[in-house]
Amino acid sequence: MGTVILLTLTGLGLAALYFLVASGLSLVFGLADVLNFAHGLFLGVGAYGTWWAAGNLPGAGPDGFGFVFAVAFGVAAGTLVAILVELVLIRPLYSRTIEQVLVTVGLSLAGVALLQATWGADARPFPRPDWTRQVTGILGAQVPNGGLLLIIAAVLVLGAILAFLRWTRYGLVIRAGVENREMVTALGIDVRKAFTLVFAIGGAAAALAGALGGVYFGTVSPGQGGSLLIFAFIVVVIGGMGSVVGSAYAAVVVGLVQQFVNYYGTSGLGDICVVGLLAVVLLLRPQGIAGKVATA
Amino acid sequence: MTVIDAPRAQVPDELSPQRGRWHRVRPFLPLVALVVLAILPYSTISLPGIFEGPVNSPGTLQLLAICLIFGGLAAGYDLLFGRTGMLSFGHALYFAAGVYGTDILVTRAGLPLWQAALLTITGGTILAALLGAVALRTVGIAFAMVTLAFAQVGAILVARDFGGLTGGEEGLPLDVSGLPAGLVGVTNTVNLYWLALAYLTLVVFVVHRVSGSPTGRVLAGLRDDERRIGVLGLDPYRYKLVAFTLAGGLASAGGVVYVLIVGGASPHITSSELTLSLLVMVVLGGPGTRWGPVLGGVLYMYLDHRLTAFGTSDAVDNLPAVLSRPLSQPLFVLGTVFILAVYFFPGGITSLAPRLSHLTRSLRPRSPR
Amino acid sequence: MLATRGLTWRIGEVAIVDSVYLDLAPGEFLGVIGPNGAGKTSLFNLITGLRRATEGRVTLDGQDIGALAPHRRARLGLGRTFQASSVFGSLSVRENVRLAVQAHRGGSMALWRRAAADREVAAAADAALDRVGLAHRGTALAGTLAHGEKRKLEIALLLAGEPRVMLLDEPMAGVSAEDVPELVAVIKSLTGDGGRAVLMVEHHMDVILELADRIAVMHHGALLACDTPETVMANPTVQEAYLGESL
Amino acid sequence: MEPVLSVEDLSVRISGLHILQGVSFTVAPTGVTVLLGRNGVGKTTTLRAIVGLTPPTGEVRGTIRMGAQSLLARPTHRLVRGGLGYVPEDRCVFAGLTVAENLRLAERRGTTPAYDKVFALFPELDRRGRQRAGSLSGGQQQMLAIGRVLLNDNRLLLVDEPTKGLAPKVVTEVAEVLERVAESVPVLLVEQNLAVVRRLARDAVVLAAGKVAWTGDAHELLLETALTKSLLGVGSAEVSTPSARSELASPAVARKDQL
Amino acid sequence: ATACGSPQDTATGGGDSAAPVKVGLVYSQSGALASYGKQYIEGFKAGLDFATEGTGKVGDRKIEVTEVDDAGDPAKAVSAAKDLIGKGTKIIAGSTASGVALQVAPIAAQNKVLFISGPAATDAVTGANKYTFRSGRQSYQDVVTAKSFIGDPTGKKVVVFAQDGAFGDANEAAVKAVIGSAGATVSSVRAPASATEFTPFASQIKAAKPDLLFVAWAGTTAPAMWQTLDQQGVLSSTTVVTGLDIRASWPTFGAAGAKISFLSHYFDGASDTEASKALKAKVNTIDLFHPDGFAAAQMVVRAAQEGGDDVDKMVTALEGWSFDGVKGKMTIRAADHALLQPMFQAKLTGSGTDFTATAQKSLTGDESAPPAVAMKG
Ligand SMILES: Nc1ncnc2c1ncn2[C@@H]1O[C@H](COP(=O)(O)OP(=O)(O)OP(=O)(O)O)[C@@H](O)[C@H]1O
Ligand SMILES: Nc1ncnc2c1ncn2[C@@H]1O[C@H](COP(=O)(O)OP(=O)(O)OP(=O)(O)O)[C@@H](O)[C@H]1O
Ligand SMILES: [Mg+2]
Ligand SMILES: [Mg+2]
Repeated sequence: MGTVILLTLTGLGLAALYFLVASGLSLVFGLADVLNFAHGLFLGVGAYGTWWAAGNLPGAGPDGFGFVFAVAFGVAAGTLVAILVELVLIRPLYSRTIEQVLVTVGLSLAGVALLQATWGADARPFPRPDWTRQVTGILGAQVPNGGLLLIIAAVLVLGAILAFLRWTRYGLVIRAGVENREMVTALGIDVRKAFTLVFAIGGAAAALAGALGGVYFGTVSPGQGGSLLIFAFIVVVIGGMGSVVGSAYAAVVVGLVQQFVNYYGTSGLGDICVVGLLAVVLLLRPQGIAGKVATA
Repeated sequence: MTVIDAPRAQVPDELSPQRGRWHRVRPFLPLVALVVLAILPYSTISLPGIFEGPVNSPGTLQLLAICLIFGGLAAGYDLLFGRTGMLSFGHALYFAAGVYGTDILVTRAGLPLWQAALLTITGGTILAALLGAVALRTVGIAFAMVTLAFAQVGAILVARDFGGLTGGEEGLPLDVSGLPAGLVGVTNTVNLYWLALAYLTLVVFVVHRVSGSPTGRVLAGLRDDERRIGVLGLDPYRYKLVAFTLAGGLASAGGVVYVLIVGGASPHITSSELTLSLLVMVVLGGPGTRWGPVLGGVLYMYLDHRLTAFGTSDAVDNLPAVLSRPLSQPLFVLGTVFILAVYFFPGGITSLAPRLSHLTRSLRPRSPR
Repeated sequence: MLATRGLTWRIGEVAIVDSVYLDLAPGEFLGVIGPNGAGKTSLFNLITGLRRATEGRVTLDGQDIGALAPHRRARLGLGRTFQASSVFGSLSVRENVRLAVQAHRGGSMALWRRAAADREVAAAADAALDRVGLAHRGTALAGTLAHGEKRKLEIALLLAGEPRVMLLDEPMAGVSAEDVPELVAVIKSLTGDGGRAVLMVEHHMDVILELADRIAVMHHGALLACDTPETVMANPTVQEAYLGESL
Repeated sequence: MEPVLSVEDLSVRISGLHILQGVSFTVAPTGVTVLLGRNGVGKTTTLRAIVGLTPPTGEVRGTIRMGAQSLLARPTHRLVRGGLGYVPEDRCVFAGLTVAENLRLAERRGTTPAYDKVFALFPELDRRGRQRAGSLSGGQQQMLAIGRVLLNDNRLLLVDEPTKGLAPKVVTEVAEVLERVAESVPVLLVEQNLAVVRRLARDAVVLAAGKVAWTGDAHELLLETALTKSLLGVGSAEVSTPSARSELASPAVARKDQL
Repeated sequence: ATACGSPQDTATGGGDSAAPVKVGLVYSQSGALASYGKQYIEGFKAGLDFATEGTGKVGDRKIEVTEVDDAGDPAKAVSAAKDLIGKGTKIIAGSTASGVALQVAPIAAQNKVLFISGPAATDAVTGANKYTFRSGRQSYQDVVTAKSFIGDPTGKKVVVFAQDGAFGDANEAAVKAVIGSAGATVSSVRAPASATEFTPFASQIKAAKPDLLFVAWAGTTAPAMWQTLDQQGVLSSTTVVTGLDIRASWPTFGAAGAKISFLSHYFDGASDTEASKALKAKVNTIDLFHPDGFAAAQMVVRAAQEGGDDVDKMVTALEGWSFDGVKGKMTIRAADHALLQPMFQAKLTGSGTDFTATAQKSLTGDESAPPAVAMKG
């Protein structure tokens, strides 16, 4: 019993991390129609931003309010980078998927290399409050607090994004702009702003994932974003591109499958199961769990 | 919603009438290029800065051989991407099947090379046909993701090192004791170079013939409007599967040659990054064109290998730290090159030629029609 | 020749096409009219297999084709055009038609033959282009054609397949006045030879009236009437549902 | 009267094609000005140049002014906010959004959207508010596209082939709507349906071979068979006399003058 | 110079007695293992200085070192090796990554040049062929050191926790051979190298109640793994042994560090030899892979001194050679070219970013010797 609860809660923690990475990816991917391979870079910037702030910024530190401040700094840095990337690199390339892939792949290579050139290839210990290293006993299971923190953050982020898309005018503009940018402008709306915003949100979510991922892993390293990205992509696709709720469901499924199969099956089977799940979902429902039905 | 935009409309050379005075000479240009490449190893010219040693030194030939292989791989991938409009993210799998298949059959099973090669290429083609048959039930991004998933399983299997077959993350050096003597040893690098050249020629020839064939015409149609092809009475699925299988077979053949050149298999080549780089090569060169992907592949691999030397060169070391640190990271330079390429050669390298000729024509007072 | 029996397509609870019974005799020209959203295009999609009917059957020469993929139906002699032009934009006009001819000649999987060397295909393609008056545009990229030219190219693609039953979805949409008579003549000539049947959706009434032997009226997915033009036009329900008040 | 829009020596090149070669005309401050011409002559290109939607590969020269203000080189969304309404040729409704969302998108800050007006004209849009626009039929989509623009006050409307592919009944409805709209806003209309042209248009501009071939009173144009024949390829006699077969139809149909 | 030549031309190493000795170093200057590479090259330079007494010369011949970056990619390493060999280089050293070492070794044998593998820990390099040597330790020596933590293994329960793949396989096999054959029951828990969540594995380990847990984990996920083992109470319930990585990783152990028994290849202060003093003078703080580079340089000098330009002579000169390295007495076993060397037990103390390792015990080269394998080629 204890094992099942432990696996479930830690699986949800993992799912929360996947969701945080995937939500931004899904927004940018599904709404701005950009396959953003540089998403891992935003993650890295968020993580290194937090790490740097905790060590160097007055007022910031590894504990209490200082830590919140450091995370805020990291998120701001990730957001800023995302906005710059959109403004400078992606903006001239809307509706040119392949060039976007090229640019974002290039960016992820160059960005990770830049992080490495600046702070080295090795993992650095991540500043974090002591309580995140502890565990909480829940029904006999020792659940890591870092994982619980991730779960709470993921739920908040999910709620915020949904509210934004559903109830704000920008949400509407974003959804329309995906289909036909030209026509949105022809209705008197500056669509470019909306897309910058999508990137900003995606970048912020990724940076937050980076910062909290740092707490969870205990370290930062330049390649961290990249290795999470492949599962985030899987989550996005299983969930249906552009559907943030779908990503949430998919993240939970992927996290739990991985956790349980790795425990009860042989190791490595968890990953294969997840990949197999992706293939099966796509073959049965190419638009993903919550994906919109394609129009004829 | 998310639609993969087919690469920029390019009429395959084969399908558009050729005009102008080059008409008669042009068909022979590739032959001339082939002959030049074939006799290149007899030259001792040094190109300082471009190659480490003279053109006929083993190091240079090895580098050129790798470049040629990737030129061929990119051309084969273009059959899928540029000519049929299928965005596969799992092409590395068939290449890796070629590399690991040959390596395992030679090293672990002790088969003679020709048998291993034959078995591997057959196996790789069958694998592509089987997985393609499943993956092609989806289209667009879903197809890209299913192919990615299959390739990822391949990567996991290689990394898991089942039965100690693949050597996991350490890779599997090729056992050369059973290989023909002409393929072993640094002095014989030239033979590997010729082998790579032969592979490239084969791929370009096959892709060229196929694109110019009735089937190639259907593939070009599929790229534009799949629904229309169906209504004309052709089964899109069948044609896509043929293209997928053929491209998979060509990739595994490339793997066979590659394992000989490098002398072993390593898990790098199973990664999705390799497929992405194939995509980059094709786009860098110009999708759907005859020479674009080849040029893209050669250039990419050249940069990939040479940038490590560039990063450690004195020129970079002497720069201030702000510049020299990033520049000594080959991946930083490579990534930056991608980005710049998109903005400065949209449409790929091959699109430079018409632009240049346009320029020269406008400079000349009266142009011959 | 072509018949539908209770053909129905539902999305959720809504019947987009509602129990349609149609019969098309060899050589017959059946016009389909109906308000926007009546389900005309959807009916075409069901007949050609781009959508699967939820109920009912489609038969061609008595054979049930309801389970066949679009290309199988096309092979049996069913050809169509699209309401929104769909031509192969990155191929030249001539290559577009050659592809259609080749498809018609049996899409063998020839990987090694030179496509351009096939004179018969080329001749058939040029003939089809000639017929719609696009011969002079043969080398242009289809994607760069003006709208009216694309419509002609669509018809050329259809012609190249020599279908026995042709489904035309608003061939005149967006075609300028000068070209209408020409296109009408082309369409008319289609029916001339050997028992070819046509099903055409069109909003240009005089074109329909000029060409159609019978007219079917669709409304809310169902067939309101299917009769000679005279009877249909006199039908008060049709007047009310479709034609509305005069300008 | 000062024209609301004046186009002078407009020249558009798109990827090497010289599509418009010095087009000049004006749009009167009231009523409908119709832009006529054969397929591919560049009518859509003209409208798109006015709202600043020429593709990035294109090049626009000349002057376009609305009042004293030059429109060239200003971003589309600014132009539209400044009171230039545009209904594109192929409708371009947002297929993934509901009808209501499509309309909501067109609302502008600082003005009250005229929903009553739009729903009075197109009750269908009210009823189908929650349907996804992509699943509307062609005609319904056209209504949505027009309705979207009518939500706001405009100084000039550009409407590209609004009756294309519509049933006669809807054509009539659309024509009526435009007629009423034109009472308050000037309209520059591209239209192939000469019956609609006759009913709505006051002035006409005819394009041929990338240039303006004729401008003047629309009715005058339609009356002169020789002129319409040479400019549009049809005689006005053919325009007003239905073909022999259509005599069979009811008078209501016959008067539709469908081409 | 002529512009024509034979395609099979390669420069032949000058028999000229004053010509420099060409040494090629193919190692990671960039990529994931760049910091290992950096230590290696610093060690190599210090070692060269030490072995040539500051002259950089062997006799009259200057040692000319060419460095090439392989970025951890075997394909690039093979290209670089071929290039070097083509230019007449007879001695190649480097290989930060095991994959590189395994693929360069056959090239050395095919072309009859000397190859001295670097930090790559894979056992498979030992006995790979006549021309391949190693200047670092191998996984087996790690495991023998681990064994020294449990005294008499008879009846003890040992669990190996390792990542999937060859590195994990090698460690598991070594533990079975070393500790299992000595009477312990060995079982294993394996996790995918890409895993980010370790709770399931920690639970499995805990359920097994081992007397000794041997952890073989490399990569950036290690800190998360340690934290999970700690949180789930594994570290406090049994003896946990693992290899001590480079200094930069020490702080990532956090509080868990004090609860782990480390086996160590080397850390600053583990030995007090002449060589270590010379090395420390150059690099201030000695790190894990400095000694490998240092030993490689010592071996290069020895090979050049005794062998001249004859590679077979170099091989003979190295086989069976004992020398005083940074770690202490090193011996190249003639049978399979294993490098017998001292190994260390260590404890980590400190907090924050400031940790120190202290030696608990050291094993001599013979004590930690791996079993001899047959020379494969
Ligand atoms: N994929 C779909 N999902 C939901 N509704 C659909 C779908 N396709 C069509 N419809 C609905 O079916 C009805 C019929 O559409 P269809 O396109 O067949 O009309 P049509 O008669 O061709 O109209 P038009 O003359 O305007 O082209 C419309 O109300 C449309 O909204
Ligand atoms: N993006 C483009 N690239 C190349 N050519 C174009 C482009 N847009 C338009 N053209 C060409 O410009 C010409 C005019 O096109 P336009 O769409 O303006 O004509 P139109 O008068 O609106 O025709 P229609 O009545 O068919 O709508 C056509 O020949 C068309 O092929
Ligand atoms: Mg329709
Ligand atoms: Mg137009």
